[in-house]
Amino acid sequence: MKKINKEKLPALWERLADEAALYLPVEEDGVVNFAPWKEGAAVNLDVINTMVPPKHLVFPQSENYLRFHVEGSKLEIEPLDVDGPYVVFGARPCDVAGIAIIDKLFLDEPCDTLYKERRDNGTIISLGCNEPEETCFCTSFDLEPGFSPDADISTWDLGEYLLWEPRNEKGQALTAKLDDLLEAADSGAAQAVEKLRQDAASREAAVVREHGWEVQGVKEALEDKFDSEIWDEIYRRCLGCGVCTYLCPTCHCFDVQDYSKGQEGLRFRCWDSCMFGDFTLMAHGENPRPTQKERVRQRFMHKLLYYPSNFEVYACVGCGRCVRKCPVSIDITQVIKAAGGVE
Amino acid sequence: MSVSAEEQAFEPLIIVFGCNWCSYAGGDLAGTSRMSYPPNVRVIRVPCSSRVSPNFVLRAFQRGADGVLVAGCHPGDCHYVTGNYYARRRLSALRRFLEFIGIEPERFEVHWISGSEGAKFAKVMGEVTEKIRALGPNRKMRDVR
Amino acid sequence: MTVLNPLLPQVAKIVKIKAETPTIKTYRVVMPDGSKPFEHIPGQCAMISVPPVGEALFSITSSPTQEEYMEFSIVKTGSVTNFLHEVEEGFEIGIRGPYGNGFPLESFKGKDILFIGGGIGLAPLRSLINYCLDKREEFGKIDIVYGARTPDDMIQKDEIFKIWPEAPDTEVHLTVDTEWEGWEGRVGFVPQCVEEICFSPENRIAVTCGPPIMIKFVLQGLDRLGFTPEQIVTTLELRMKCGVGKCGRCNIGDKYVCKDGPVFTYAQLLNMPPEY
Amino acid sequence: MKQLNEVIKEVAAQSLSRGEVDLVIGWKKGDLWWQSYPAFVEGDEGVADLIWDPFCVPNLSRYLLEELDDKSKVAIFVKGCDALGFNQLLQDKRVEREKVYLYGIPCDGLVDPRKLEAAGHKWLSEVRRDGDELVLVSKEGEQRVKARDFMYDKCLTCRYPNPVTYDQMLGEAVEAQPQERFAGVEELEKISDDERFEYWARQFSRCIRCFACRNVCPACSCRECIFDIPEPRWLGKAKELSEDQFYHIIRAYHVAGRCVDCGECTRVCPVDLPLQELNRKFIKDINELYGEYDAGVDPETEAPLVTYNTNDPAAFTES
Repeated sequence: MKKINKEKLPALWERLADEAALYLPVEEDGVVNFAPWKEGAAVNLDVINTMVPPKHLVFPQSENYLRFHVEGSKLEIEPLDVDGPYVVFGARPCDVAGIAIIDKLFLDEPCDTLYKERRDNGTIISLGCNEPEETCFCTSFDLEPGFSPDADISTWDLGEYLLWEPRNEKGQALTAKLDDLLEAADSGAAQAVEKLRQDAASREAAVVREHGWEVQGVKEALEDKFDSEIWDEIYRRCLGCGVCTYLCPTCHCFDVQDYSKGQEGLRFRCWDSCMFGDFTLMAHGENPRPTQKERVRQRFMHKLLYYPSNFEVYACVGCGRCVRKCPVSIDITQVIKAAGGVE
Repeated sequence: MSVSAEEQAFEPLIIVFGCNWCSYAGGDLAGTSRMSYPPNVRVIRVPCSSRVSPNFVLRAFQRGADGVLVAGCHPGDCHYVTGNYYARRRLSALRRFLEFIGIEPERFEVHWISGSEGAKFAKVMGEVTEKIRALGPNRKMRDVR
Repeated sequence: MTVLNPLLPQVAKIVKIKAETPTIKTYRVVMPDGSKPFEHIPGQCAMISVPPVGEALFSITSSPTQEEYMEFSIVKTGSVTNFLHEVEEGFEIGIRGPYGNGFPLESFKGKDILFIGGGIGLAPLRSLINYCLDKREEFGKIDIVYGARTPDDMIQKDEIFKIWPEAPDTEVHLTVDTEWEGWEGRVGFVPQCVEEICFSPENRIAVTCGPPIMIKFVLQGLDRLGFTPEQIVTTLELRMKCGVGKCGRCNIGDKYVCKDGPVFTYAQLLNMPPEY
Repeated sequence: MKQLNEVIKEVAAQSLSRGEVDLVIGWKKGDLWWQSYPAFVEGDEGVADLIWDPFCVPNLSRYLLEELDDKSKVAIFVKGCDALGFNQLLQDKRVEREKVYLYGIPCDGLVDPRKLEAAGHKWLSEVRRDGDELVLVSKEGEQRVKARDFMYDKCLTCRYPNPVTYDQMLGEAVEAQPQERFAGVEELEKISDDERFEYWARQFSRCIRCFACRNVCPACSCRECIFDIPEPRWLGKAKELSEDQFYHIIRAYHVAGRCVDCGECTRVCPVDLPLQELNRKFIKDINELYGEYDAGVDPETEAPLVTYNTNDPAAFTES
């Protein structure tokens, strides 16, 4: 394990930015989001949830993947390159877990090569959480607030120092390049990390227990809930906006669209939301999910039943963004409670 | 002050939404009377100045217009009696709003030009073109793809 | 070997367009070198692109045994199809596929097959019908029930009137919804027709495709005739964007129509949420 | 406040039991202290859940668009801003007045949980209003803070705390203490075009196009929104600055003259875009050019951009 004095972080970022495009939580107009690092950027490592999760770095909100040229009846199609290497610094364990979850879908056969290439180009440096937010419930999903097993490098904030541990070859390769900035951690470091992890997890688990936000058995409980009345109640106040889906670290639905300028044009894929009425609207006007009820049900069933059925993992990491940001407080913990898992 | 090659060679592109009943006819008259006006101007015929939706204006800027001009009948002379009175309010609100977003107000103009004012049409087009030329290329709402 | 982006279409060419009905045309498609775009199983689909309008998924109507080209019967109904209805022969499109599971051919072998189609619903069935006829010895008796609103709305008229009725051990039963001048055949809806003919479920598979309302009544009729849900096969259509089970909109429960479907047995559908 | 919390339960129970309405839409409490969300009560069982607290911010009138379809009469609670929004729906002919029963709630400002959190007031169990103060309840005990310090910005400029329309008023009218509402717009007007452009470009580029600002707006009630129509697709779905600009300019323009200044767009924005300032720019300009107009105050008047005077001034040089 290594460590770095927090005063040296700007030097570290500068070096990382030389290696690859560096994204980290930056505060601008009072909002903290993952943004490219530049000198003087107001990096904020205290915020737990950036407003938008770093999902967009592996799965951009819109992504051009081919250029076409149309001339009369002639068509030319040329694939476009994916952006080069990048580093994500300071991703929280829940957000990293979100990426690991959508990996399962995109890397599943047939492999989504666009996603894979972008994913392979990135190195993720996680930052463990010391304290939970009021809306945190990652422990419900067997995640650890203080540790991210899916990151390439894990770091922990110990006040004066950031502890640094590469977790795989990619992480080791990057760490090797930063040798002069990192120093060996002392013998107590591993113990300190262990304590941080345990404290963070137990604190959050207590909150989860208090609210009844545990998810054990929810998948099984939802298996016969397609026609349940739980949906009658929860969907009614839904405004049909895409806040929950677009801020979710695991939502991954997309649309494919063309943009043209005369004979030239681009095809791109972009985020789409199952909350929108036109998401499943067919060309001839029929819609298998005609009202917000079916759409809300789809969103929660997808996260808590369909995704785990297909990939053996819930498509929720308990980051709490939907809990915090839904304009009318439709929140997944309410569905979890209403579904009623096994005690 | 250094001027880039692009700016030196800058020829503004101006989209004019011209009312079918007056300004478009005014443009025709300018043409048939052999009054010249700058080739920078591309006229799109609309049934009335009140037909000009803000969507049209923004799309013109997105797709490369350096200036947008709406040309309609003089107030009181609308073919549909009141269309341009509505347009006056709506386009006024739009013009101030575009300025609030940061787009120089000179880039969005409204003029009343009747079917008999061929000379005025040519003169306005000339003036607008020069004004936009002086402002330089517009990049503020341009779709860069 | 580099794996290709599954969303990336290849350029192909429409070499022949046949107007079937006022709103349906059949397009014959080959690659620029004149070859067939790719191999497929009956019931599978392909994504067709017409930049800058977009992409849409269509079932492949030609049989895999057709080695020269691929065909699609397309109804004019949305932006992509409206555009396709305007183009002429020689027009280039993007194509990618094949997508979906296709019909479970193995389980059909040695059995009698009853095809039940309505309107454009013949498109996916046609792929399988021609496949069966080309491999005639592998299947038992073939019955084709096909209906449309009027005789003018029927597609593949050459095949339904001439070629298929003459195929060995094959019967074609055509019906139109209402009386029509010059129509001497059966009148009535497809589900009625199926029940009237009273097909026996004995060693028979029923394969159906058509408008949802037709399918609903066909299923009821087949049930009355004694067909079990395992003997009934249908193919579904939902809005799709990727074709490879990623974009997230064509799911019914945990199944994706583009990947796990579009062909499902009625038995499978009964175990899925009714969201189609 | 405690009283009102009881009153709303009583009136809802009464209206339902007498069969005067089929549905009462109010607010209920979630697990977390700031969660007060729309509740739909059709029988006795839900009445006890109804609450009124400093977080009852969602405007309930928008739900009438859906709920009135299959019901003969629906009751909703309206605060001052909600009543303006309701009137706007009436003016736009999207709801029928006689199918709605309005319980008016005089509102002296709602609390922005993020302001409390920013000041370190977290992990609370309850927040109560007591006169000019908020009582913050947590495991450690109670704490009192000045209410006005933690109100939503939009409430600080509120000019209509008392509903302008209602069938039954619950509680005593409160006094409006509005701060100047155009201060933000004026600040931006002072800077240069380029600086303003930079400012808005930075804001808009944060937009994730979730459409919450549109969907929450009582003036955005079109049956089919122009942004959703696939052909012609005016708003491209790509995340591009020019598309973001298009979206926000057109959204604000579409409600110009009809925006009731309730500020819900700003509140619901998940990425903190100051959207109300856009709407207020239109309000300010329309007031200056065509006379003072408060959308939602009187549903019988014509909105300023759907009418004219022959001698109107213009914001361009007329020749």
